[in-house]
Amino acid sequence: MPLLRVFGPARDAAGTAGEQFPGADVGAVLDAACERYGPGFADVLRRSAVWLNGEPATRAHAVGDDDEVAVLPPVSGG
Amino acid sequence: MPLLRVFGPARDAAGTAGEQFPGADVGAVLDAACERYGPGFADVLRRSAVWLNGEPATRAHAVGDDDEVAVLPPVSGG
Amino acid sequence: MPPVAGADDWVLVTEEPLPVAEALDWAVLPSCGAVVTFCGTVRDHSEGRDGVVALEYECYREHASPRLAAVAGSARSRWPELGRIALLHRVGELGLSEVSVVVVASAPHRAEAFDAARHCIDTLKATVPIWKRERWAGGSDWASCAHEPREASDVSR
Amino acid sequence: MPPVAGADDWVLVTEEPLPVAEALDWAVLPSCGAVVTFCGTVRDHSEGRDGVVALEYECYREHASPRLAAVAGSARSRWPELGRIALLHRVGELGLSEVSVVVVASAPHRAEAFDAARHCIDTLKATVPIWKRERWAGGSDWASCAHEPREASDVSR
Repeated sequence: MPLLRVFGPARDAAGTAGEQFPGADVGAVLDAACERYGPGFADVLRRSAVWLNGEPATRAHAVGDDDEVAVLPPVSGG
Repeated sequence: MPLLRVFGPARDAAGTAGEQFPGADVGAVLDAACERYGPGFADVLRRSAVWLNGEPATRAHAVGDDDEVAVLPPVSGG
Repeated sequence: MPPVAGADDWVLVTEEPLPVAEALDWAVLPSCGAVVTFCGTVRDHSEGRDGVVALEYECYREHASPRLAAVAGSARSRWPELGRIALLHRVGELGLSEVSVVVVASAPHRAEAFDAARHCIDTLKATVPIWKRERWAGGSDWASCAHEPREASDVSR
Repeated sequence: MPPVAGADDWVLVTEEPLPVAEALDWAVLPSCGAVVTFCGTVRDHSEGRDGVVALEYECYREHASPRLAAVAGSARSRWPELGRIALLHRVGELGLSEVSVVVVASAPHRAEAFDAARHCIDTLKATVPIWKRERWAGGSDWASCAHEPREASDVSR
């Protein structure tokens, strides 16, 4: 199953830094995460970028066992 | 007598870093220096700024015993 | 501590105090007369928030360094005459006045060194997957001044 | 080594190696999140002159430090939010890659720190009574890239 990683405010909202979710594409993984983590997480997701294996991705991108989907709220390094 | 200080290319042209010259104003001091140091110094002087006690001065500024006239060729610090 | 021998880019994400002086020394080259260094330090206030006492930085570990390298690459494509570039970011818990980020850029002339250093810190803030949590006397929260993450190649200053 | 206790400007003209790291540490204040440092280093070439191996800096000793202080003053009048400013210049004989000048400016935000550091080095080069002689394999001469000296208050960037 693909791994979902979540950071910053998304990690707070999820209550975890990452876990595996079933799904054949990015959208399915995110929907499963919203269902498990609830509306607080869905709110953060709406203002976040989504990466697949370190590159920007859309919901339609296909995913498999070794793939990593990441939820990146607005960044604040520096 | 006022002291004349000369720097950089002006010091090279004068062959000394400074000495006293008679004169009641800045212009008289500079003229005496040109006479002693020759045309090479006069050339440098033409493209130099002149300070009296650390502030920009004109030839007409009066000078006395404790005053310091300085010849500053274009600066190149940094 | 410095990077791969022979490399002219040095990127680092670490929980240790940043090697500021080492990075500055490393950036000096005989062909370069200008070295510009930017240090970001933990400030006692942020927009609308006074009395900040500490910051905590979290990063997407696997991708933070590659994104720093992309920032350096974007600077090199704009200023090919750049000598060395160091981009160092600290993560974990930082107290007041500690250095969270260091950018160093060397170049033959100062205009390019200043412009490249400024470009690097602006692009780093907009593209590198790092998040900052602010702690003050009464609580803590994620920094409100944040950027939707972009790619270094898309940042136009 | 640092300046008068409590002062927020540090100016220095010295024949010793410049205390770069100390100046950078000193400039950090809890209210300032940005510290920009410019180091000028001895370069192996100048305009139209290759193979430079050393520089010799001469100054008008009594007036170099006051003119550095005037540079700091001109920056403060433009950017009142500046924290600390260090302006350090080395004189005497310097070998390749040695640091001849250091500017450090701290500010709450990076835009002001960058702009002030740039202003300070530009104004320093135009106003401080210092002269540079370049030495190469075949001889030596005064630097050709020089400025008619001006007052810091007249320099408009």
